[in-house]
Amino acid sequence: MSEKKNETIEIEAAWIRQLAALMQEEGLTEIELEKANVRLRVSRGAQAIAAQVAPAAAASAGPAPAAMASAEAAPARPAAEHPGAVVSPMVGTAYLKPAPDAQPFVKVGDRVAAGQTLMIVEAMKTMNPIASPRDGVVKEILVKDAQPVEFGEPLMIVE
Amino acid sequence: MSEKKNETIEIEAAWIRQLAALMQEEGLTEIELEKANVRLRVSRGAQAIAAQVAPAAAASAGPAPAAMASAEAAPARPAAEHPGAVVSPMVGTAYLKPAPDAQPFVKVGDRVAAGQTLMIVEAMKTMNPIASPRDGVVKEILVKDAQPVEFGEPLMIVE
Amino acid sequence: MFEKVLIANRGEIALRIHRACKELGVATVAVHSTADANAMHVRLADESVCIGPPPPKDSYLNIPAIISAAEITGADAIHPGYGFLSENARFAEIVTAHNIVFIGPEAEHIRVMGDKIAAKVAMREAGVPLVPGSEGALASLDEARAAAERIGYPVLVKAAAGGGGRGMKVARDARELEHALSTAKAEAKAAFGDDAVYLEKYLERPRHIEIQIIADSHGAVAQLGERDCSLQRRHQKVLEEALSPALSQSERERIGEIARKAVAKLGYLGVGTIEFLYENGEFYFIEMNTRLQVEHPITEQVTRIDLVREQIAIAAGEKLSFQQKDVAFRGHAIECRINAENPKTFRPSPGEISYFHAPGGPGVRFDSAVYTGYRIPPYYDSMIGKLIVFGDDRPHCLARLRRALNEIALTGVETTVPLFVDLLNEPDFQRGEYHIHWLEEWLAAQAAG
Amino acid sequence: MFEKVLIANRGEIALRIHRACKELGVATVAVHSTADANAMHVRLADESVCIGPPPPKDSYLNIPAIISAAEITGADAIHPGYGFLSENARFAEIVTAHNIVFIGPEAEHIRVMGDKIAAKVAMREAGVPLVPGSEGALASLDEARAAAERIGYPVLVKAAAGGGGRGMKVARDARELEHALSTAKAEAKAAFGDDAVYLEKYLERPRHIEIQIIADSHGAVAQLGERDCSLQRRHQKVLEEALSPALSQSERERIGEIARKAVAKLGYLGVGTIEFLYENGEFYFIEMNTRLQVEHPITEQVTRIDLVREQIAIAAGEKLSFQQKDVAFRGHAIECRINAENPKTFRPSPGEISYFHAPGGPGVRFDSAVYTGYRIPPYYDSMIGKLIVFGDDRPHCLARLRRALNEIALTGVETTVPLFVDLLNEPDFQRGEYHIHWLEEWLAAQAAG
Repeated sequence: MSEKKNETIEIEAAWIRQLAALMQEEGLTEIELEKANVRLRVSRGAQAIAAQVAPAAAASAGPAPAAMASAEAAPARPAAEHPGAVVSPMVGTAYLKPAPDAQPFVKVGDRVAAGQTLMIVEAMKTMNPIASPRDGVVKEILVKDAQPVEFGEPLMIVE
Repeated sequence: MSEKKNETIEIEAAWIRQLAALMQEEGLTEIELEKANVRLRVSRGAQAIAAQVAPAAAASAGPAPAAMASAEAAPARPAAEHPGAVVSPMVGTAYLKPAPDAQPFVKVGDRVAAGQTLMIVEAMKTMNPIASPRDGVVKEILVKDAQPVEFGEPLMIVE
Repeated sequence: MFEKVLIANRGEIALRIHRACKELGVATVAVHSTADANAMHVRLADESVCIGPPPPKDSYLNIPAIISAAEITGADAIHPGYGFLSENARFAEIVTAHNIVFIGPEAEHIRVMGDKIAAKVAMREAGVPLVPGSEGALASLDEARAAAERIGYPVLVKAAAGGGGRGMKVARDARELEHALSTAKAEAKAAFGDDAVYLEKYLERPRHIEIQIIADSHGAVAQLGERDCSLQRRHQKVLEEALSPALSQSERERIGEIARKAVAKLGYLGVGTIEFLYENGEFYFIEMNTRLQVEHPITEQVTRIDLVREQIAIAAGEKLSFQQKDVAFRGHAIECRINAENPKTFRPSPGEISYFHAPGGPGVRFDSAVYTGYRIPPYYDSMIGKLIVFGDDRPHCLARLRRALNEIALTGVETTVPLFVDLLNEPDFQRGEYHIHWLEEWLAAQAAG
Repeated sequence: MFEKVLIANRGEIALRIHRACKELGVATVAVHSTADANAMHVRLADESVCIGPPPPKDSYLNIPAIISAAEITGADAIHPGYGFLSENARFAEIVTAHNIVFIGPEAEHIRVMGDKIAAKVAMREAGVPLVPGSEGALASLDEARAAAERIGYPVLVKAAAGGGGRGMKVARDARELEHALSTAKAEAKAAFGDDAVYLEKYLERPRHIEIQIIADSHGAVAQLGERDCSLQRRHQKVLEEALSPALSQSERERIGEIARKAVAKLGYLGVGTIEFLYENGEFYFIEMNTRLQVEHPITEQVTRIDLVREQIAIAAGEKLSFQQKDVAFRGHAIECRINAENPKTFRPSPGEISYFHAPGGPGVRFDSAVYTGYRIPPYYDSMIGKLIVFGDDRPHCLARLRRALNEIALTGVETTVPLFVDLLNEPDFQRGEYHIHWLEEWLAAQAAG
């Protein structure tokens, strides 16, 4: 039985069909699968994609430090693209409270009005209030108090 | 049995046929499969071409001399893959005639028998007769008399 | 030595600084615009901070953003590279005021050298030769004749209130001077309502020769020989050589010593470059650049001194690792600035580099931040790499340059590689006989067919 | 100089030779197997000829095919590189018989140095120190004692008929000698039916030190200092340094002069390397390689002499471009052989390099024939590149090596880059304290966890 199993690739053929369907659904170009002593790589080539994929692959598979920037940036991206995201207009330090012992400007679940201060980003000793761009509800606060933030970094989701 | 299994590639050939069919069905360009000490890579078109194209493209768009090798090789390829191609078994100089003032061994349209001398490739002062691999008709002569030829270079089409 | 250096720049120079820091065991912070999130120096740096959107004024020239980035990352020094904020005295002051070390000279020296007139005054006082001219306006033809005799012909008559070439006339001898003087005066009167004119030495086909200097905070000053940057297009250097094929050894030593003494007198700190026009054995000061120069690697190749490492060490208070007497020149080096431009029209060609393979082998250095898959952003300059080639002598260097140019594989955008290949076939260039107008004249002739 | 050189090799050395030829203005012919049709040196060469199928015996070792390729392309010289036919005296003779110049020594020298015993005899006659031993078999314990006293302890008792370690015993002092002698004799008798034994100096932890020599056809001979190649795995060099961190200046001069004189006495032509074991201040000849060495670039970096260019020029009958007195060593260079292998198990990892970006910047040279999209054929060795790093001194070189290793981007296959990163963290390596067994011992310790 095990001999016979090793002489046919019926199971693998079924896997390939499934993977191909998954690629289609998810818009992928390549899947590698290693399982039960079988290693499978299924790919649907497109030259353009190959070219785009290359640098990212190089960065992550290359020696350690190269991977960092993209690894750090990756999780931020989805939140930044969220339609309700409020992003930092500058590099600095985010403060959620007007003073260390005060209450936070807002908390998750709060209803806020357009123009209302959500937090402060301090840069070069200047306190820059971050105003809500819209009326809505604070769905998520993405930074901690006193956390350094980059330009364009998502701070909060307000919908 | 296990000895026999290792001496033929019947099982693998069957796998390749199956994988090729799957590629067709699923619109894939490449499948790699590793299983039971066998590693297989089946690929069609796009991906394989992309790999070959990258260096060639770089070469041809780069400064001149880099382009040459691939440019020279390119026209040879289709003829080499022709099922009736007779390729040179060595580097040397091809001679179509047994002597400078003699008639050529064969000409286009001639019917030839397997084993019949089609031409000579001279290497290091040694004359190596090129025998027809099959009975057939000389469809095309791809080299000129006294032309240098590479290993694997198509010399003639005999069908 | 510093713990962590913030690199306030982008492209190949950001990578160059990163490399020097890593070799010194110093951590790096890359700051970048959103357009440069995938840049190589960002990927290689120990930390990176996005400081703003693509326009330079909002990111690489955004002083508060850069200072904030230094503060949140705890960087103890900032290297400004070249361009951007590197010669901004105010930036140097602000950095210092935040208790961060500015890797460069003192703000005061940046300021003086950034002011054309103040720079000339300072340099003259420090014994550096300027373009000779009459002191102030000329009262009479006799005065003009006397001044011209002193300066030496040809001379240029210039309107004191002038600009844009109006009121400027060349006189090649005493006979021409009278006519030039009266014409220039008339033009000046008509154009500026003021007929005051003065005389200056006229340089017809000068070369651009610049001296690399370096000084530490312990009083050591050294000059590292010259670079010949005469091949220019629209005042942009295109190809540089070290040493110059035109200078004699005694000229080299003379101008080097003048530059070294001037820098010592100024009390300057760090690396800098004094630029001269050179004609008929004489040097004339143009300006001083108070920063690392794009073409610094050719000096590194012929002296084997790592300028960026020395620069950082000096800023950290260390002594120069060598003395003037240790500076020896060996071989010949050439740098080609390879731009993403059409090699004939020089139209920029931004876009994605679909394939890149650097030239290699002995004597070849390629300082570049591009890679296969890199997209050249349209917001910044078009330089994609500096090909730096070293040879035992100039002919060997040229042969190696030719083979290295041939090896570069770069597709997806147009590059100026073919320009350099053509240049190598040009007898004038092969003989090293060119001047600051040569390249533009040659390009015009090429274009004319 | 030659018109056209055929390069009878593949990989990085084929590219290295191509580069030297192009810098000399010489046309190149690449010969290649079908597996190497897309190789970089094939793409860059002026002409290329496919000489056979992938197996080396049918292509790169196929003498008639290579001679034919030279004849049909009209090449006037053949460079054999290293490996393959480079030390095949018959090939050198055949090449010469076809009125083509063999770029290497005369066949006779290849033949002598290829024969272990003949090489030792020739070297002893030329004044090169061998591993000292008793002349012939030992008749008695007294004779053994006398020989051991002369040689100095520890000594190795070896079966005259022996091999594979059988009949070999170490004696560390006179007391141990008697027992070692009787045991070795008994083992030799049992294993080979012959109890004849002899003595040799026993080297416990020697270093591998080799001297680069070069000689022209006009009688000039020079030695270019040593390389330390002690870091080996299974007799394969892994990392090389020039100069050796272990030699004193007087030792360096002494062995260099011995090598230079020996080569002069032999009447040798071209480049060559004399390999020694080194222990406690003494050198012992191992063998002479009559060809270019893989690790030649580190000598090029510290001497600034282009060995391949000199080699080709010598074969063309030219004089050495320098004299012994011009040879000066500056700085420190290290070469890492980067293989497509798992860095722990050293299992080869052929396949397609899906992405490649070479390290760059000052002091870094990467001699490699790979590129993005290159498929490493499974038929040849697994070396994919030589990372050669130069620094002002050894610490600087190590710092630069670390940063360069960090910059290499290579995906699709496994490489030994991580091995070198680990090695850089090892105190023994940092101090330069290692010997020919050190790497294998270290790897075993690493594997044991």
